[in-house]
Amino acid sequence: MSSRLPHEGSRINRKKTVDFRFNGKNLKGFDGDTVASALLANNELFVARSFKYHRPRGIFSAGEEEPNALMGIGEGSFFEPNIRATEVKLKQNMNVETQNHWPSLKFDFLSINNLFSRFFAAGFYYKTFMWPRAAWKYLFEPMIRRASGLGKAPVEYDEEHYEHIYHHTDVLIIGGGLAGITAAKALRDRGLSIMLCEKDCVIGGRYLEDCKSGNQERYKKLHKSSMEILKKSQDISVKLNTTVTGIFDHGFVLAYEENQHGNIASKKALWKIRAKTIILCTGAIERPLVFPDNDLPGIMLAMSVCDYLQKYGVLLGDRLVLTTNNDYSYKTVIELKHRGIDIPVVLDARASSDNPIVKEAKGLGIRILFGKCIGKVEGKRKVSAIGICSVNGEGTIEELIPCNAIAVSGGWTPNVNLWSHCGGKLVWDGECGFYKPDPENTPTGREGETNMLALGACAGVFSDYDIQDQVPRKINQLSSRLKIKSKRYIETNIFSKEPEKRTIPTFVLPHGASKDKQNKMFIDFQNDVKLSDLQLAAQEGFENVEHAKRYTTLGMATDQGKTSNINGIYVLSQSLGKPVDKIGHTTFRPPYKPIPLGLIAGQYAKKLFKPVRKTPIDKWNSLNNAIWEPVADWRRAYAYPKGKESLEETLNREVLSVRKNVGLLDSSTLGKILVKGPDAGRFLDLIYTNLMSTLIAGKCRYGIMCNEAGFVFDDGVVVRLNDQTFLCHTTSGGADRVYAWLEEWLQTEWHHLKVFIVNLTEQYSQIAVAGPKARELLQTFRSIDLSAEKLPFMNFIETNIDDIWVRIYRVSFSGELSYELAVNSNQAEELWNKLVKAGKKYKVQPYGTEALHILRAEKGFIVVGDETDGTVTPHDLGMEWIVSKKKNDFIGKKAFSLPHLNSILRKQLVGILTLDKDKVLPDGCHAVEDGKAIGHVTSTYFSPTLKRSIALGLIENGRSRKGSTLEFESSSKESTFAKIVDPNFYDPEGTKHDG
Amino acid sequence: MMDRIRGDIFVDIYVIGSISSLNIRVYQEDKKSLNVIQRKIGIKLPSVQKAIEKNKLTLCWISNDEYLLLSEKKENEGLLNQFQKQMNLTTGVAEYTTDLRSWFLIKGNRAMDILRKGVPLDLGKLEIAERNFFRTRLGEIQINILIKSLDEILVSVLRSHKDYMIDWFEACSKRGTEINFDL
Amino acid sequence: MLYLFCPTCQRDCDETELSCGGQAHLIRRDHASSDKDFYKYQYERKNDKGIIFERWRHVYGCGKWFHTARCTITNQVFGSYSAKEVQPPKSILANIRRSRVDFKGWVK
Amino acid sequence: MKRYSFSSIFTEGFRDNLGWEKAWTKRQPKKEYQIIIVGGGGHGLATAYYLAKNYSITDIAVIEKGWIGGGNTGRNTTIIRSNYLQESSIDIYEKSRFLYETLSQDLNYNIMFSPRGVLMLCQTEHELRAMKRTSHANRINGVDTKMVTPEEVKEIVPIININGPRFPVLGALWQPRGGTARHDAVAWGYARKCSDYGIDIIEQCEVVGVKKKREKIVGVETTKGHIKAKKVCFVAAGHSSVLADLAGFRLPIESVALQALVSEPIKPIINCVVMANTVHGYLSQSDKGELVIGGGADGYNNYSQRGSFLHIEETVRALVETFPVISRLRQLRQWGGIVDMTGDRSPIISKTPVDGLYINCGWGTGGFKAIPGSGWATAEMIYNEKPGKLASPFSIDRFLEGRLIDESAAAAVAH
Repeated sequence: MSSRLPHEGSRINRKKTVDFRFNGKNLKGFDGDTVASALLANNELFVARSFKYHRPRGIFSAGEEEPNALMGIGEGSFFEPNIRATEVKLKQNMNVETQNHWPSLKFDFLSINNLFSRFFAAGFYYKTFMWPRAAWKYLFEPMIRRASGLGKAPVEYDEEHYEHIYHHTDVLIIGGGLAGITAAKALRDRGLSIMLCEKDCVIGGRYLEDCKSGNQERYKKLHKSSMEILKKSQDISVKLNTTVTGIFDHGFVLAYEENQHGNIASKKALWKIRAKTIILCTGAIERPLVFPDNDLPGIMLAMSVCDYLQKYGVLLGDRLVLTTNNDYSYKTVIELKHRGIDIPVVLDARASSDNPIVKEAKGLGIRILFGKCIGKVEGKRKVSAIGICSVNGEGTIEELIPCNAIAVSGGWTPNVNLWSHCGGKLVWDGECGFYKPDPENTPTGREGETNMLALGACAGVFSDYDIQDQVPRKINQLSSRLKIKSKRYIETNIFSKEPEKRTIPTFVLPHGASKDKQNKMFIDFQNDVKLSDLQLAAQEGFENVEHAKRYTTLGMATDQGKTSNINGIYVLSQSLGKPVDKIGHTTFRPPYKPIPLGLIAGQYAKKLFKPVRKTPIDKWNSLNNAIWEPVADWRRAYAYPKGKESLEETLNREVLSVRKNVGLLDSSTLGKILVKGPDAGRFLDLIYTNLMSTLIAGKCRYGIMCNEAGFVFDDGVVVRLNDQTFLCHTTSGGADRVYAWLEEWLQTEWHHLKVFIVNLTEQYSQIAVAGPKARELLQTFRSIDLSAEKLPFMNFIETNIDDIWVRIYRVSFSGELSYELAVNSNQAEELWNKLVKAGKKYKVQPYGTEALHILRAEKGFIVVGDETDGTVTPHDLGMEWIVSKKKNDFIGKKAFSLPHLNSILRKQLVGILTLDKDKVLPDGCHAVEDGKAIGHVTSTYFSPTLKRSIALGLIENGRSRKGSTLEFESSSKESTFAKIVDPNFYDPEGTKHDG
Repeated sequence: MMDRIRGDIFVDIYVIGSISSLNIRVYQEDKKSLNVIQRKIGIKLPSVQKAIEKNKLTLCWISNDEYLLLSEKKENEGLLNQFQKQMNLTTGVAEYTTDLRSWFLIKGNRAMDILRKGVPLDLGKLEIAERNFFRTRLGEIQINILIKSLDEILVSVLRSHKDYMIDWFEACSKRGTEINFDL
Repeated sequence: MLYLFCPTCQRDCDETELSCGGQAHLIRRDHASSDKDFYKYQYERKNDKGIIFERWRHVYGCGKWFHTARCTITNQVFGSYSAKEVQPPKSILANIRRSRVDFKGWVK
Repeated sequence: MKRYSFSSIFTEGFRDNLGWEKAWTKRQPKKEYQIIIVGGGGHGLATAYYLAKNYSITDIAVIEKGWIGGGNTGRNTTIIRSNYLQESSIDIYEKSRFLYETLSQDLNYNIMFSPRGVLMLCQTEHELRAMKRTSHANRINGVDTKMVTPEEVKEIVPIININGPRFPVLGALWQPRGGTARHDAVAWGYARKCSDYGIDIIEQCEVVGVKKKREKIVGVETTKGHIKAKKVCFVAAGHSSVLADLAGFRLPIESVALQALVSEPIKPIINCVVMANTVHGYLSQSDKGELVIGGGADGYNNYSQRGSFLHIEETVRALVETFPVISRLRQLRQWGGIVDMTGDRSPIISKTPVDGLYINCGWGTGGFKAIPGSGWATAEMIYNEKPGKLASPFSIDRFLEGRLIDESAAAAVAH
């Protein structure tokens, strides 16, 4: 039974109790507790069910390596599933729930899986569930899906504050243990910026507890002076509660700041760090030995047992057995023994050890058995006894020892994940039994330089003496390599050189375990990967470590195999009869620790999800009931419904107001790109398919741009402002693309041309005044004469409306008399209001993008993106006239000569009139001939003007089909017949644009 | 009158709106255009990523052939007009871009912090001197940053992004989300 | 996340400030060229596993194009240079040779 | 080959699973083969399989420089669909999807094809119109898809936020028989069956040279020695350019890194596959409970499989906006694949300038769904020494002629 001691606990404040709920029970912990320590203090040992067999599981560690104790924590919009209880600080009224069981943790229906585990070996699902075929979808898969998964997803929307922070630093030190602190001290005062990230809420790492316990005055002094140095050094920035999760190219680092101490706003930040050099001081993680029944609640990593004791004053049990293969873990039993806890036996897999720490343990009267290990564990939902066996046998039990806790230690695994993220290689250390950073194959930075240095336990250096000895030296070497002038750093070693603590690389005990025992040995707790699963993978030829991982799911759980990878690799090597270093290891990938998806999105959620660009007339549009349509990043008014109008009625009204009276369109989003210079004409001749250099100042010309493949890419009206200056209008969605396109050609291909390009899209707003009464409306402002003589079609003038400067283009996208007024954007709203006011007596109506589309479709004008889809040439659109034959060169010209672009089978733009004039063809429906699709509808509307359905379409060899009737298939049951005509339904003679 | 962004925030952010400005394009070897700039504006071209201020006129470096001229004084309007006309007689360009951008002023000793939440540049104190001008991105949008001093920063975005920018500032300047280091 | 030096702004740029324009030093083929040459210009790419020369634009900053030499295996960068260069400058090639002894030089 | 079945599992279970054989035999190369397939991913293995199954050729070596299925086959987001716009695309992807339906039974290996439905969202008017066009094209070409309303979308995927506000869902294209499969199992299942046919699968064997005699292929040089063959086919996705270089020609492809990620496993929240092209993200939930998320490809050439964080960020942001409840779930793992993008984003199944040398590449971000169809069509081409009906639109010549197969009208990013 686990419990809390009356005193002790460096992390907790006993004066402040914290109430929390665990599966509906009200429990108490202390301020500073983690959820795990508080649960242990309340004797909650059994806290989870495993993934596959739903076996009872307990808290196994005290940190991020925790494979078992995953919980759902929080409530409502702060509920989070799958959280490691070992990492979360306990908060007042916190709600903690266990997961992956039904109906309850104690009585879980699916624990029945455990009984059938012999049939559920690795990959069994690849071998069955295949008959009958439909059963996979309707029976087997739904069954598997329901059983799998861990926690439940939140139901409510997330209210957390997430944000991203950029930071640049010369040196990033990852980990604030002894190595990290020493590195920071050694690097200071050299003119470098240094950042130190520590995942814990305090600096010090493992040696912090060492210097707090006992009479280690020298340690305390060192720690105190180090803290002072870190505090006062301007060049060192320390971030606590910040875990580095990924290393990317060119020194880009992601770190997750999870400040759990905040009051109201618990902020979570993703730090995007650029570091020139990275010092890895991430320490090591203890790994377990693999033995039969090793997954029962009550079994915990040895150092974690000690951590709970020292940090939280929590005991895993009062009768604890240690099973180990190394000297380090003796610390745990010594600490426990000092507090009067019963240690019936220590089982050491080694033949002997003469390390002083072992002697110390012996001196305390602890019974130590060398060459022994655990052969079985008794207990149903928690440990009640162990059976001792010899390491070399098949596991015959020699002695049964009652106990209620087991500390296990299989040695330490350097925490090398981050070393591998960006190209660092690892080498196998056969003596210690772990992978460590290969100093010959380091991660590299932008210039190909070594940009990471591993120090301390993550590099396989474990003794405090060695760390304090080596770190300054390595930092000095680094400094000289980085050519940082300044002094060498020297630190007196306060630690004494001790006899080396040793681990013998044993992994699975007993060595000759019978099949029956092997079936109860768990390697990966969370995914329930057993020793026998890995053996099966090897037997079936999944020999490559990646194959074995994927076949058995070893190391693929949320702990990413932090405690299981090395054991798994060992088992694989044994099964294949190959040395471990020939097996290799799977690739470590970011993130080191799982990070919330909301954090990755950062502040860019909800309102900030994506920028919405608003026109200067947006406010008016929004006050006047506009429905919005996103066009690239813009929001444009789609239509302006009035009262109880249906959308159809609105569009009708808007279209007819342009045809009969006058309408106003906010077309501010049109791209406006200024092209200026002595070579501007030449340049535009290369860009557009038609001639632009011949355009006379004061006139407008419609132009089309193609890409090199010969396909239409954008279109718009080009205006020649003066000899040297053109203003090119583009589509709304295409402005940025066209601007980039022009710059690209100018800078990278035709840089000899003297031309400048300025994107003035937002300097000017544009208002279209369209309809037979447009001229009358504008002439109510006395200052302007807009007669056809003064301002002919495709000309422009600059003038004032009242005192507002405007440039008026006589262009028409509706076929009606129409003026487009360019105005400085700051005055656009004012001008719009004037036009609305002046237009009242002409029954002026604002119209939106949909009415605009109907109006242009009635005229057969194309819209890039509707009539074109990136595969359409000007010729396909019936616009041969816009492709200059005179020009030597322009973008797309070569492609027009390619065989396929001249094929007779190309689709050509036509008008389509349904025989039943009320029948509007569905969007995108296809024309069929002999059961084959021969084209499709590109735009289709009910024309309010013509009171009939109209459509444009691209039909194979369409122009030669004019006059014929085609079948359009709109659904599998129904066909519509329509006549192919010229794509110009309204005023084909073009008389209306003069009013 | 400038609107201040309201709310419990850790810097002062003012919505300025428009500042009179011209985008200037000029070839470094074009003596004639350079002459016009020198004669009319009286400011020599700033070096890379710098801005030079004189008489409430600030000339900012955008690229080796592009500059931004800001005028924070009404009296300069006539001068700007003349300059624009003369400049456009050369092969250079001077176009009004007053209406194109929306400006904000960030004030306070944490002014730089707020930008660090969206700008991928190194805005560490050692690197950033006064009168620096940067064009870069903030989140998803392009931004111009004129560092008047460490606690006074002028930024601009496209006018269509104004509301988005305000929302961004509100979200990123909440008190309690200051960028702090521990120890 | 690349960090490339913009020769115009004289500073390093985060990848998010840039856009890549693919293989550098392509020679444009106009209407007078053969279909085959046009195909090569328009579609065929070296796509080397190793050192490549490529185009980038500092789109969120000065707006200028530049070229870089980069290794597609390690992402090591050997320098940036003007987009007006028709072939990689000697200094860049020398820089590459310093760390890649087997580098055969730039091929059209 | 020991047959996999419920009863074999039962029997084996009772004898500690000691009777299972190797899924495929590990072979060393012989001196000569009738056909060599370079690349032991899904496409290469499927090609070998259909050569054996449809044409009874088994004197084949599949050589793989790493481990079977270790390239993009084991790194994708496992989506299977055929709701394409262009006829030639529809033909091959639908053939492929059709073969997937019975692949588990054909291979006697449960590849877990799960036709849970694919939903392609329309979030702008423009996208809606384009998608309607695709749905008509699908129907005419015999692909079972239909347009569904926003309300129906919500019914199919209750966790979706259809109201935007930035990009409200305006409708979706629904392919009920699209879905997912277990990617590794596809490679393993093909490998096992190939091995059973007597085809040699040779892992850890890299091609380092191509042997030609007067522009005719005679064999390949590998790290395990010289292997002769009169017919060779490169099926190496992102590494195709490297092989082409050895054979002395260039390809119209570029290799870029494509990023994907999974979340921690959670109980089922989404049953079908959802693709949102406007916001660049796609999402499904694996049988294990992980959300499988894919996004855009990097814009620059890369062979490092590392790629950038930027696209992960964009994709996740879009999906959090579309499915707000996933905000609290955590990213467990991210990885990159090297994808081979062609000029028109459609694949290449083609003869090459070297006689007897064939190539299958250019699947870009969408190769997994095509594995059976692509293998089928490539086998047909190799056997007949010329592409059949499925493959012929995808020849390299199409770029020369301007005969591009551009799907961009229907799908801006997605596959």
